[in-house]
Amino acid sequence: GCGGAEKQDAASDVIKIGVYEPLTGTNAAGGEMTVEGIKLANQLFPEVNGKKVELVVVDNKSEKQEAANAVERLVSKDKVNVIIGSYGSSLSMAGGPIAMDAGIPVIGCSPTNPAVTLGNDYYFRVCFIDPFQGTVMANYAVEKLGAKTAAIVQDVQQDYSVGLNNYFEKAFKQQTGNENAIVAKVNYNTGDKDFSSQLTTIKAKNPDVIFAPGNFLECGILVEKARELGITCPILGGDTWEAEEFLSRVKNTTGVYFSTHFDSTQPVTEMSKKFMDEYKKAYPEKQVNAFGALGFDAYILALDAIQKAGSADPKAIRDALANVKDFQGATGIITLDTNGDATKTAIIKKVADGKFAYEGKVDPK
Amino acid sequence: MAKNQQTNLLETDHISIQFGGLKAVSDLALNIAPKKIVGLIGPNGAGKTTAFNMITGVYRPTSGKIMFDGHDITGLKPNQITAMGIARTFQNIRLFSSMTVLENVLLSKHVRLQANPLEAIFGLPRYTKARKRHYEECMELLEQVQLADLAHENATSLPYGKQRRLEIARAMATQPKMILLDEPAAGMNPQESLELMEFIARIRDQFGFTILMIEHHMEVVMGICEHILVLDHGETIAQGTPTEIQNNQQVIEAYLGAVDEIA
Amino acid sequence: MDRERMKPVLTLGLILLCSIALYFGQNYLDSFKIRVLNLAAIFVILGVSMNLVLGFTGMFSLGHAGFMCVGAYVSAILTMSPESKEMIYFMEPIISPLDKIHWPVFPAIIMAGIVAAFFGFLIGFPALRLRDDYLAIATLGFGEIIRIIVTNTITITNGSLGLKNIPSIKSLWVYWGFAIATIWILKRLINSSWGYAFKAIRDNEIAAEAMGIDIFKHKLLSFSVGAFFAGVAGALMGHLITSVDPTMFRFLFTFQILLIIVLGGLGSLTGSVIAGVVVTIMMEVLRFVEQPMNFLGLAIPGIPGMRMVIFSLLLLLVILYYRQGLMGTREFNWDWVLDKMGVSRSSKERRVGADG
Amino acid sequence: MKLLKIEDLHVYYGGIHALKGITLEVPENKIVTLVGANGAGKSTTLRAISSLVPIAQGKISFRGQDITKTKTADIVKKGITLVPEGRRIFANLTVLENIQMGAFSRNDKDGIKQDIKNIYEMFPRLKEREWQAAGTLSGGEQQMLAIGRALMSRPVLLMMDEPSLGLAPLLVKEVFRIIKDIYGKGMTILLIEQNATAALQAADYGYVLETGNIVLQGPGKELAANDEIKKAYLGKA
Amino acid sequence: MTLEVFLQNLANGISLGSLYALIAIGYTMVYGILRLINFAHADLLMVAAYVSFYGIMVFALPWWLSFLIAIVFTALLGVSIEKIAYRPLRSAPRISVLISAIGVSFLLENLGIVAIGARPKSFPRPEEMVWNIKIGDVSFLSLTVIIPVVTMVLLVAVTYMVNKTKTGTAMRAVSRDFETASLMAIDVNKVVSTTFVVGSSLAAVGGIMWSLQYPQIDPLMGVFPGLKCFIAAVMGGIGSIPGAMLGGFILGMGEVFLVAFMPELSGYRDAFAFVILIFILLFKPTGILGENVVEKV
Ligand SMILES: Nc1ncnc2c1ncn2[C@@H]1O[C@H](COP(=O)(O)OP(=O)(O)OP(=O)(O)O)[C@@H](O)[C@H]1O
Ligand SMILES: Nc1ncnc2c1ncn2[C@@H]1O[C@H](COP(=O)(O)OP(=O)(O)OP(=O)(O)O)[C@@H](O)[C@H]1O
Ligand SMILES: [Mg+2]
Ligand SMILES: [Mg+2]
Repeated sequence: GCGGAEKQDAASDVIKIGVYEPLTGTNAAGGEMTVEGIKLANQLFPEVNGKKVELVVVDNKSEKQEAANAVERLVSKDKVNVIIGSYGSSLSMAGGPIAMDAGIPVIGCSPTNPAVTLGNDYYFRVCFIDPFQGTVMANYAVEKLGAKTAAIVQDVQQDYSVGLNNYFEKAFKQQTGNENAIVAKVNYNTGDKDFSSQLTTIKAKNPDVIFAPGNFLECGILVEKARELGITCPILGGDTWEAEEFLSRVKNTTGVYFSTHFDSTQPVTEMSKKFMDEYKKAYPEKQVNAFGALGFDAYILALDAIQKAGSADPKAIRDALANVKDFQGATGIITLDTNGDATKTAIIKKVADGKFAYEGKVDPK
Repeated sequence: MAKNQQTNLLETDHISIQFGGLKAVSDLALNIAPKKIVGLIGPNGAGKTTAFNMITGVYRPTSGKIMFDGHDITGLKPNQITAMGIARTFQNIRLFSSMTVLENVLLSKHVRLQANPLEAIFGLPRYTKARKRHYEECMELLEQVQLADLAHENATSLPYGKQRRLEIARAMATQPKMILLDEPAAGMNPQESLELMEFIARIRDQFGFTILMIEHHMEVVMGICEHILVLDHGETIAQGTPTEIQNNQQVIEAYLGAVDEIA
Repeated sequence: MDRERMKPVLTLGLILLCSIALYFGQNYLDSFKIRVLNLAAIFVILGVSMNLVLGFTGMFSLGHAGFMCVGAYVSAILTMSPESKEMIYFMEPIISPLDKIHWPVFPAIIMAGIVAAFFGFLIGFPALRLRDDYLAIATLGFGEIIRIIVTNTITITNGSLGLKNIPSIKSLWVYWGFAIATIWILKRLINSSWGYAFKAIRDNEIAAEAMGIDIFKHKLLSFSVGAFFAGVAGALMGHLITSVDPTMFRFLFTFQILLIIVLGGLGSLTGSVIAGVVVTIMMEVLRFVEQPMNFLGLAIPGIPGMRMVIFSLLLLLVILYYRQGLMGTREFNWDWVLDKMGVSRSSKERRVGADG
Repeated sequence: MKLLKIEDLHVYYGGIHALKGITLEVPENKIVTLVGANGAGKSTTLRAISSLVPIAQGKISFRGQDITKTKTADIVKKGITLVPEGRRIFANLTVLENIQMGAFSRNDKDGIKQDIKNIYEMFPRLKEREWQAAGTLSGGEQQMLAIGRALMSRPVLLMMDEPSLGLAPLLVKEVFRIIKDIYGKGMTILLIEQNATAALQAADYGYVLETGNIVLQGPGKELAANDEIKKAYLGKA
Repeated sequence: MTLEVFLQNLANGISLGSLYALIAIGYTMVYGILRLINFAHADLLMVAAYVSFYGIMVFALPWWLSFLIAIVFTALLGVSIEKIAYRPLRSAPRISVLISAIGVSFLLENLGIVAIGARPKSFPRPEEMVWNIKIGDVSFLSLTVIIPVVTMVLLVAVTYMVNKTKTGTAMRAVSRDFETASLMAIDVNKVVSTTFVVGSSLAAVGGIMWSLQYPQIDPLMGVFPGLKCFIAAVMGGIGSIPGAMLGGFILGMGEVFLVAFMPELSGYRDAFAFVILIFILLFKPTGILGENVVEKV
């Protein structure tokens, strides 16, 4: 419509990065952490190609139709050059097609569902995806923890949890060579807080390990409860566990392992160190978390692509993103594959002495 | 079928109903010939309204059988009974508050409508014709009951007496054979009661309805009922012509009280 | 000209005006505005259909989101290409014959409505015996049950992973076409003998039954029709966003629709239409309160959630000071418009319309 | 001394001007009755006294005290009790509980007990139904309950809105007997009745209302003999 | 199922059931008087949790004092909500009041997000209250015993108040008919306020117990227990206090044993809550102990 010309003018000296994240509603906590990381990166790197970078952050209320509106608004009203988002794969899937139609590239921070980037040339992400993560944990359980049987706890409402469990189950059966290696599989729903009966069921089956990826909120209570019930076997999870809320629940327990994107004690890259330091400065009362780091990476990756493209043209940025190789991010060294998914090293962490501690790492094949 | 069953429009074959330990109506045997005006009286709590509720299907009798127009209607739902030709009014007025006078009456035609909603939505002739006919019938009915000039007023904004009359008109619009009136004169002053009495007599003569009414205003009951049945504690204690009832000692003791100045 | 003869002409004129508006909208608005308007159309359909059940028939039903869910999935599964399905159902493949089905969009949307109506019928059978709050919680429960079943039947719905690559529809014509058709059909229904029966049930169930209305049948009819349009709206929502998943249809969504119909006025289709559009647009307009602002040289950082705070406050103000909602039980009608414009009535009409 | 005094009372329901300047007086220990056609504003007058409808203009005083702005509950405590039109019993409380509710403002346990006994004597039917949910009582039984409940507050001024509505003839007589009885015990009564003949016979003084105005007043017997009234309300030409 | 597993499940069930019951009683109280589904009740849980949290963590108050302050604060908030958002609508259709309640609920939740952020906080567990108990192979938290006791005590207290005290009788009268109640010399506003004081305090206790049991608190934390406990209240017959207790236990036990006996159906747990509810309503349309509202024709 009218007024566009004016905006175009403005665009010449400003580069706009749109951010759509859930800041209210059920996913608000995840969105908030991600945005903290993005804002931190923006403070550190406020310019690219000599132009000021402006963040346009919009809330998607944890609702799909709002996510779609948000992206549409970013592309057609705010005329952003590149978009970052969103926590929650289903929200990303709502935004993806719109950005693709408009020819604006999107960088996801933590949506790990493979379907997000499938068939969408404009969607990239800085995290690894469920198949990789699930397999990593299955291998770890069998090889390092010597597990022969496992129990699975999944949040049936979370695509993340369901997806990860699916790949874990396949890999675990394959590794142990035992079709019946999964001795129990129990479910719950997002928002549940009572897991006592699920865990009692598992306890009766006495598995060697429990795999329970899901929101840190539910899982913190779940792990704590498991220990209260006297379940002593190792409990494994995914990257969402790396949050202070989770840690505060499981501080006093041992045998809690999860895969994640980076570790502060073993900085993989220079950027990791920088991120750690700056994060502590910016948010002294908060724990460093993976979502913040991924948000941070999404932003610096976007800047890198803009720089490489030498222009703010979305198409050029997209092409630059498609060729990202060995990018030094805070969460590790990122290479984007043909789908736009990051292949990078997974870190395994455990809980020890009331902290997250480095346990090992698994490189992509 | 025995012959006498055809001569009576409504027959209740010793119906009873119990609420918990309370036998609200026992062994009620009502036999009402067509086109009669019959009164049902008795002390408060005698079971009169309950008898109405059994006949109109609101309650199902614990025992006994109700025959109407040669059919067994025991246990049918209220709407089915209405469809068969019994309409009623309520002790406490129950008009449709959001609707106009005309719409209240028009609604009673719904049960006679032979069409489906799709025909209505797309305005097919079977529906529109029937609707037009119903509209005319209702206007005519309102004309008859002298409510036509209020047709587009909101029903519940009418004065009390007219609401009562509207309730009767609404019952009439379902094209019943029989109408049950539950205390139609309640809340009316003697002058209004008189007018109502004339009105009821008139619609019986004009439309050939059979009427069964509950009423505590003796001047109304004695004035128009041809036959009266008296209930007390659910039992039938007397029945007969108004004169017989007025002189029945048991009825005087239980219900009327000694003759005095009030009536 | 005689008023009665003027009305159809005016209606035709209005439709023409709408068409022109749609034409210009489609061609001159940016895609963001079009998307918001399309979403508004969906909320209009949801609003008027829920109003039929709640406002006109007086059934306190909160299962709307469940029926939307059914509609969204039916249309999505019917219209997605077999290749897409193979790609999306990567955990467990979709059962046959659903894997091969590939319908055009239009019949799929209608089918979505039919299946949702069927669910409405099935659910209504036990639920409509209940009343008031009990009906509310039972229907809310059925809505959630539908959603939870959808979450757990992975071989049909792909579970929590949801579906994507649903054929996209962008045109204002489609969404508003469906919306206008819905309004028209419901208006016709409400003004018919059945509509009066619904209102009679709402006003006084006992009297309605005594007037020969089969309460259960009519409630079931209203409920199923409501479910039908909820299904259609769900299907459209799927085509607007091009992906669906079960968490979209939580009961909180039903509350949003409830807010719309109460703001518009229970028992007024016009109100639901206006409120549906206003609320959808307002939610977008209010975004500015969450953006960082420069207010008199004072930099205010963006506060997420502000939009919802303001929305809740507005809602409370309306309900406290304007409890009838925007329209009460009034409807848009030409008499009112013509009165305002000073077109006089013929004497016969004046008598008939004296209540207005 | 005048127990209750109303001066120039105006009440509106939205746009409807229901009372258009009512002025009336209720002397102590007398029966006063309001008669008039349906919708004349009789009930509205009583509701205004009980402060159940907003008073637009005018003044109500009780024992010389202005009670125009007093809350309903306090008016009851001052001794004015209303038996509302349409009975308004608490449907889901038992008969006994309903009666006890009437004595809410009282604290004398023994007195209450005695009064309940008196009420049961007055209406033996209520005693029989003591434990029944009041909502399932017949119309007449509910009316007895409503009167009994009102008496439990030991009012100074008892206002009754159509107490004979829906009662069997025997009970109508009974109600009038009770009214006289209560009156005999020193209570003042303000009565509305459709059964105008009986009311005017029983009353010391009567007011005739017509669409929100008082059009006629006088001693009860006098009004009962008035030709105009006979024609309009009594069904006798 | 071995005996230990059974006993463990029983302990789990009692603990969850009594927590549901505790919150359901508050719902039922308010509903019983105003016929209003007080959606804001769920958010009062959240408010109480945050006040306790700030009391302990920020102001370093002893936990019992923080809890007390939280209860008082929540009660005041509940009363104010009634005054501002429900009282003006007393003569309005019930749906308007319901919408107002939803509005208040949205407002509290979003104010929470705006003011304290969406990220959950870890609720402190005072050691005097929470410790682990182990009997044989069955292990559970002390809360499993404390919560039922608290619930029972409050249940008895509230039942006594409603049935035996004058205020209680007034509450029951008010719940039927405001106007007639005022004709009985009952100060309706005071009675309703009292109801909200009691109901909101129950919400506060419920919120604190909930946070002790599941010690993560966030602005939306009330939504889930709110819905579940409302279901429990309806199951038992909303308006009936023993009903709420019964409903809470049926729901809690039912959920625990469903998962225990049929782990493969654990994903249907929430659906299960509704299934029992609907099943009960079909046989008893007003809940197990709900009164049959008879409308006499
Ligand atoms: N649903 C019910 N449950 C329990 N008891 C009932 C029910 N309905 C009616 N009753 C009882 O049955 C008896 C008869 O009531 P009914 O309403 O038929 O009286 P009635 O003759 O119409 O009296 P009135 O003239 O006062 O209206 C009463 O004692 C009443 O309490
Ligand atoms: N709640 C209300 N809302 C609107 N109008 C009302 C309301 N209550 C009464 N009115 C109107 O006020 C006027 C007086 O009513 P009121 O009830 O006082 O009459 P009444 O003399 O007691 O008649 P009745 O003999 O029918 O009891 C009537 O026109 C009536 O329609
Ligand atoms: Mg009766
Ligand atoms: Mg009156």
